[in-house]
Amino acid sequence: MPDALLEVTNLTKIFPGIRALDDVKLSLRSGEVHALIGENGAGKSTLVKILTGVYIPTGGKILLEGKEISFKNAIDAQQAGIVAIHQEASMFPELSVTENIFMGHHLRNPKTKKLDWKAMTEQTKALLGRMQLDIDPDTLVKNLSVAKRHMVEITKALSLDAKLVIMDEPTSALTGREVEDLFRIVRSLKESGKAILFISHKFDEIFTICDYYTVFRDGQYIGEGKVKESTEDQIINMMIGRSIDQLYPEHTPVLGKEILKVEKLSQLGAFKHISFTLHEGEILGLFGLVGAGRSEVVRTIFGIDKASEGTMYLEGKAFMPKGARQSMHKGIALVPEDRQKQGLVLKMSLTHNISLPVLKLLSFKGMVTRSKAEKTYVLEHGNQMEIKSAGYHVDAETLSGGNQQKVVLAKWIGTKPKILILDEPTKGIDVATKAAVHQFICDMAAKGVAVILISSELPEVMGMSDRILVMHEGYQTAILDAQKCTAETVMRYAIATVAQEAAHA
Amino acid sequence: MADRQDLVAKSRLIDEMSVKNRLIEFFTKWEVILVIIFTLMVLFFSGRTPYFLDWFNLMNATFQFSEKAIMALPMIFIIMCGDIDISIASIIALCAYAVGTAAQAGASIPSLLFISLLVGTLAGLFNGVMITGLNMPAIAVTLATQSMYRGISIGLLGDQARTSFPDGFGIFGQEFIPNTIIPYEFVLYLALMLLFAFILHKTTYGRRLYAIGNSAEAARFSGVNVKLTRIINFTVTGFFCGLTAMLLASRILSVRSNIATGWDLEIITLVVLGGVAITGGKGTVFGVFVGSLLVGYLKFGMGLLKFSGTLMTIVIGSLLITAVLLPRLLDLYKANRKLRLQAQH
Amino acid sequence: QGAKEQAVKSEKEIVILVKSMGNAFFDAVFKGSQEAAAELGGIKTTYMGPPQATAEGQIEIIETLIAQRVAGIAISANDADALIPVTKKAMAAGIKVISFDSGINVGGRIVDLLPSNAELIGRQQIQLAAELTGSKGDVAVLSASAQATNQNLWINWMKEEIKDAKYANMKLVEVVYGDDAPDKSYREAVSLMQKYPNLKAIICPTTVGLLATAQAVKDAGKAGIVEVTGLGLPSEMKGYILDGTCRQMALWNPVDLGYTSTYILNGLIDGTVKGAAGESIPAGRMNSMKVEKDGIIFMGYPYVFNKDNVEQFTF
Amino acid sequence: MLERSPSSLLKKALERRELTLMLLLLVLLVPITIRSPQFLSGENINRILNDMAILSIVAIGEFFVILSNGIDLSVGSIIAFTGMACGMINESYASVPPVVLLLVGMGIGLLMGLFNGVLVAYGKIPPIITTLGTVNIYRGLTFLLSKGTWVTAHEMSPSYIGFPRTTFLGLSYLLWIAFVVITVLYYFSRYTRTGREVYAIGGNPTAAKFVGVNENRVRVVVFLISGTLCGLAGALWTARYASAVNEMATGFEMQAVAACVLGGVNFSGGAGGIIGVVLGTLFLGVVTNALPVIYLSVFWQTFVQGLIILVALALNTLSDQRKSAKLLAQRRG
Ligand SMILES: Nc1ncnc2c1ncn2[C@@H]1O[C@H](COP(=O)(O)OP(=O)(O)OP(=O)(O)O)[C@@H](O)[C@H]1O
Ligand SMILES: Nc1ncnc2c1ncn2[C@@H]1O[C@H](COP(=O)(O)OP(=O)(O)OP(=O)(O)O)[C@@H](O)[C@H]1O
Ligand SMILES: [Mg+2]
Ligand SMILES: [Mg+2]
Repeated sequence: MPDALLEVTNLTKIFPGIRALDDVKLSLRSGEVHALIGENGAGKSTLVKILTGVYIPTGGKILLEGKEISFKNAIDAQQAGIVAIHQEASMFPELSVTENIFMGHHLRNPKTKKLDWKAMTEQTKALLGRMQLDIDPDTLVKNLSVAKRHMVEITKALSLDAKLVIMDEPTSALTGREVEDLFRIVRSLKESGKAILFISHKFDEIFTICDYYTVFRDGQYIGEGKVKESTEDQIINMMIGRSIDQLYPEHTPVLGKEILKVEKLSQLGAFKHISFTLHEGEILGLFGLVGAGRSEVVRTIFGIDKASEGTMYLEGKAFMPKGARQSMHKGIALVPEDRQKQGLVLKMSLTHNISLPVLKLLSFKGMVTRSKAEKTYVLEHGNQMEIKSAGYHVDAETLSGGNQQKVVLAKWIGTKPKILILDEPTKGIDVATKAAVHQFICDMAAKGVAVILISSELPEVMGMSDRILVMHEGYQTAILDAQKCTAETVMRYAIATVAQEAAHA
Repeated sequence: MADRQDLVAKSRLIDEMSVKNRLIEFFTKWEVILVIIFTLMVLFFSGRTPYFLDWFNLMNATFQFSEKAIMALPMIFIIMCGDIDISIASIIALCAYAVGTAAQAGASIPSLLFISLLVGTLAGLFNGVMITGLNMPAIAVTLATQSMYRGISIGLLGDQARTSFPDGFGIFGQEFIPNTIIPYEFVLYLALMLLFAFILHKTTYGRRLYAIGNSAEAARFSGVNVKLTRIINFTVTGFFCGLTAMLLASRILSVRSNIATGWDLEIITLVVLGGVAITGGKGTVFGVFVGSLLVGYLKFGMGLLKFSGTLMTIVIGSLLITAVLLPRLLDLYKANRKLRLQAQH
Repeated sequence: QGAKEQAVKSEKEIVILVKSMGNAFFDAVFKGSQEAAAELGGIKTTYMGPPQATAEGQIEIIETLIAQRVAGIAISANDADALIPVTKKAMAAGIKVISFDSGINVGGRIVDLLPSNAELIGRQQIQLAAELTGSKGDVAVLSASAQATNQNLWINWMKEEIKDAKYANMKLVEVVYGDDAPDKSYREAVSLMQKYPNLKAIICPTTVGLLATAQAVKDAGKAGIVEVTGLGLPSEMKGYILDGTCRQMALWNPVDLGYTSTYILNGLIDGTVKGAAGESIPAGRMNSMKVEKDGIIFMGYPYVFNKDNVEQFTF
Repeated sequence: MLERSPSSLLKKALERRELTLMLLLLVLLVPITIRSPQFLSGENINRILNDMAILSIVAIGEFFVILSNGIDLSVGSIIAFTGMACGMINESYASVPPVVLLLVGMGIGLLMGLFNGVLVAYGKIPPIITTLGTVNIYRGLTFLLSKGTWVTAHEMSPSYIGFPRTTFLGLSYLLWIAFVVITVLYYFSRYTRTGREVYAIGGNPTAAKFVGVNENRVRVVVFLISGTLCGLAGALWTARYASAVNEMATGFEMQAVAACVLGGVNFSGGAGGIIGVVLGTLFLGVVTNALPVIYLSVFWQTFVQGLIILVALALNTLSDQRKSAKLLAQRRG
């Protein structure tokens, strides 16, 4: 490859106990969108962190425009022309949008070295304009919705004049229009001759936007190719060594009795008048654009937040949990959306994480822990999820994103819930695991568990649910029968073109 | 069930895999380092003064640190959850005031104990409710209540002292178990230490403390009642302030408003020196036990050698820093070595 | 080890235990003790004190002294009662305990060497202020901490003295506390001047408070308008006495205090005296000290310092 | 220095916690002035400002440390050591000009801050533990330096003692120094990269690493600032109170922290401003100075101070929570 912009060879990165990258290679050309593909824990994010100077590699060579480079920190990488949008949010919530964009490379008056806020605000306005984002540069980031935060992060990467832009799962917090916006930006970057390294678990995105791909598996280089000349099956085969059935599992709902009834549930500033019923064995999809307030609805049902209005009936009895503990006792489980902050205690071992919700059951009189019972329990449920780790004694923080998600799932299966609420359970999960999760959801439903499934991926919601509750800006716009509606209908309710009246009725 | 057996076998395998790891970990563990430092200290002082290794003196010296060591126990819980309480010395003063005043009015010993525990518990509860109820940082709230509680005892007591106590009141803080050289206070401390060790390491409550300390939000999503737990911690600490106030009043038989001044930081030092992470989520009761003995006997030994108080503060300050720095340096060394070994593969 | 013990025993060790380290007054006390030890021979005298002026700090030190079986301890106490249990323990272990300067209550020591009679000190303070102000106007007291035993005793006598008819035009308006911290004392002095426009004098029965008050009055440009007096060390107050901010103040001689304490302890250790009421204890150049009721010994009258004599003193 | 139009500046201020504090301060002043009208006299205000000048200098240093998600408990001890050192130098070499003493104080403070900073940044010891250790060490060193003795007024040179009292344009040098410190560090916090990086480190250390902020350097810098300011404060302290004693400024860290707490500085780092800290200091100053004036028994002052801090803190928090709830509601419509 003559005109390679970036050439990575023999790259190795070792963490205590694990070889995250083992002798991998990668080559990138300018004006190309290059997909980096691999299952969870394959080492993609690790490579990104090396390229951006966050980690120092154990061995190997990185050539940028033919010159060997080694970064000591992120600034080195930026100055060399590499910027990244990281998988984990990296914003400063207490600072303004302008400042978030310019942190690390504030503009200064060349003579006095004084920071030039005026110029920075101007540039931010221009950048946001280019992204067609309606955000005041002076707003504090903590006051933005998650999607907007993500768009700001992308804007930030663009504010740097980069040769290579790395996007590590940039769409996992975006939906619909924003993904479109992002692709528009990617295309314009490509046209201006930049290289883009694009990491995603979503094949439709890869096939839409990428030109070339490289596949890693277990920290090793497997192969590469042109996207146009490959099929999804081929790539999946490279990724996991076998092909998988990507169709959603067959699920014929056997509805039991009504288990949950929600009436006019509201929370000030978050959502209003949500009403639905849920039956045993049913899968209720909850769809909406990011920021529609779905997470808040399920948080309230689970008792994390307080409702400001409305009633709930659990198996016919009025029910308003004061905390997660209460709802757990009543048989509700919630797999939260943010696995790092809400799902896991990162600095605790997998064992202790998985047993945390059921500690009481694994103890003597609910007070004194029994480590043998705990171990047995953890093995039983952990192995079911095929977690890839150095053992159950390692801290959860050392796992890759996808594997962390599996730990969260394992943690909640054991609570034997009657109602299982899943908030974005497949976010950042590779195809193989995703299929497993889908199968698992259906199995649960088949056992009579009532499931509420939040997902920002429309096909997933369509494919998995029996009914779909659609939300827009905190309002419930429709409850649709999944068998009888089309993706377009759902989307229309989600962006509320047909639903304005309904919302305000 | 056949696979249940299989699972148990597997779990044993996991254990064995980590045995080697654990051995390596062992000698770089905080507690072990503390024990080594402690031993060195004992050797040093025994060599320098004939009065150190004397059973009566060693036991008698426990009077000087038992109360602080007792307070360090509930403080472990607070720090374990990532909180801090810098009002404890003031709560002790407040309880001591109540004890002294009630004693002057002729209250019996059991009712004095009750009053002291009640006042302490209420003060601790107030801290806990303010912190969790309004979601304010513990250090800021207890900074304010530090002045408030101390202020109440100053306001009520002014320049007066309470010095009349019922007969036999001195038992808790001054006396030895009959026919032995073991102070009641120290026995009480040992018993409480074991109790706290059991709660922290063997009960679900203890496990939840670790979870909260590492990630309060994740704990909340896992059904841990974080607010309640934190309130309980502060309340329990208040309760123990009441107990400590009784012991202290009994030991010195005089209550003034400036009693126990400066204990907050000393007690926090014991906890931190004992290896409890100030950010929460890490530490053991055993570590704090060794840390408390270490500081207690270090002060005693230095006193015997007529070190000035000044030099003692320097030594204890340096010890705190070294004790935290040392395992880190060892960790660094270990990690580097491991990396090198792996790279050679 | 036996030999070591012997060596320790052969020389009588006595400890001067003071309120806190780093106070020039006590440094002078210790000088007196050393002087006496040199005269007596066979005595090793040690100077100790907690880093902060608390009873608990003193208790810790006394416990280690018990462990070493020192021969005697002379204490200036941070709390008249709190030390009693531990000094009782010390005395039970055969250690002779006396208090000086700031006393321990009966039961916690054998004798209490008062630098002077509390009544005399208290009354004299008012008299000094009256002389300076012509017995007119408001006066205020700036004390050490609200817990200080000796200061509180003196202040009570000040309140007693000012009731006399000859002070009809003089009013004691307030007692404030500077906690023996220069900044706090300074601040309290400033707010006294602000609060009482008719303030004519501030009495500070504590050396730190006196220093800070003199500076505060000087800064406010009120030297001569607001008189400053109290108890202070001549070596420290020299500047203010010479420039007229503090025209007169009183104090007893700390060197004598240490000297006498050491003589008394020596007698108690040797068993030549018992410390019983009515007894006379020989005390070298101080002649003899008479033990009164409750084991109290008065040393003498406070000495008044002014610009004519202040430069003669080294403590 | 102001770049925005005054009106937008006002709007900005309105959004901030500082406003709550300003209102509280006014509310507090009403009963005080009714009780004692001369409280608001120019002379008295000048006095309070002078009284608070040293605290404001130290509180600003503390502010940067707290902003980086740390805490500096050693400030009182650094003040004591530098104050003692300056006093002793002045005693032995009376001819050394006061300005040089201030510089010496700052130099020593800088070294002590450096020690703190290096332990925190490179030793990876949490700030609270590092400074819990050094608060003892530095205090002990003060004793060793002075051998327990004091430096008193007549041992110091009149020029040194007079320095903080000298006035220029009606204000004392002490106030001018505090004013310069506030201005320079305000500029630092708003208009320099390092200043902003402190916010970044405190707000989200991981994200800061991603954008290339050198965390260790910033951590050292905040302790350097705190140490240097304490050194300056120590040199001024000795001159202002005309004495250097070993226990000076004991517990001063609590006042500095209290000023930051009142000023709305976020304890988990990343949020807060110097204006708030200055207001917080003033607030403390008014409270401490007003209590005796309104004839509150000296014995109850400690209690009232604590109560007021707690109330201010609670109001601050509540208004903050209300504001964010309102914002959320606005966002959803
Ligand atoms: N800081 C760390 N310490 C120890 N191990 C780590 C660390 N970071 C990553 N790893 C390990 O390195 C491997 C690669 O992780 P990485 O995050 O690069 O995976 P990934 O390909 O990005 O996966 P995902 O799709 O789930 O995000 C994983 O096994 C992970 O557990
Ligand atoms: N202005 C804000 N201030 C604080 N937190 C916010 C704000 N906006 C959103 N959040 C938090 O971010 C998270 C996601 O909020 P969002 O409104 O995007 O939820 P959503 O509609 O459920 O979307 P998704 O299901 O994709 O997470 C929630 O936990 C919410 O509390
Ligand atoms: Mg990843
Ligand atoms: Mg959500």
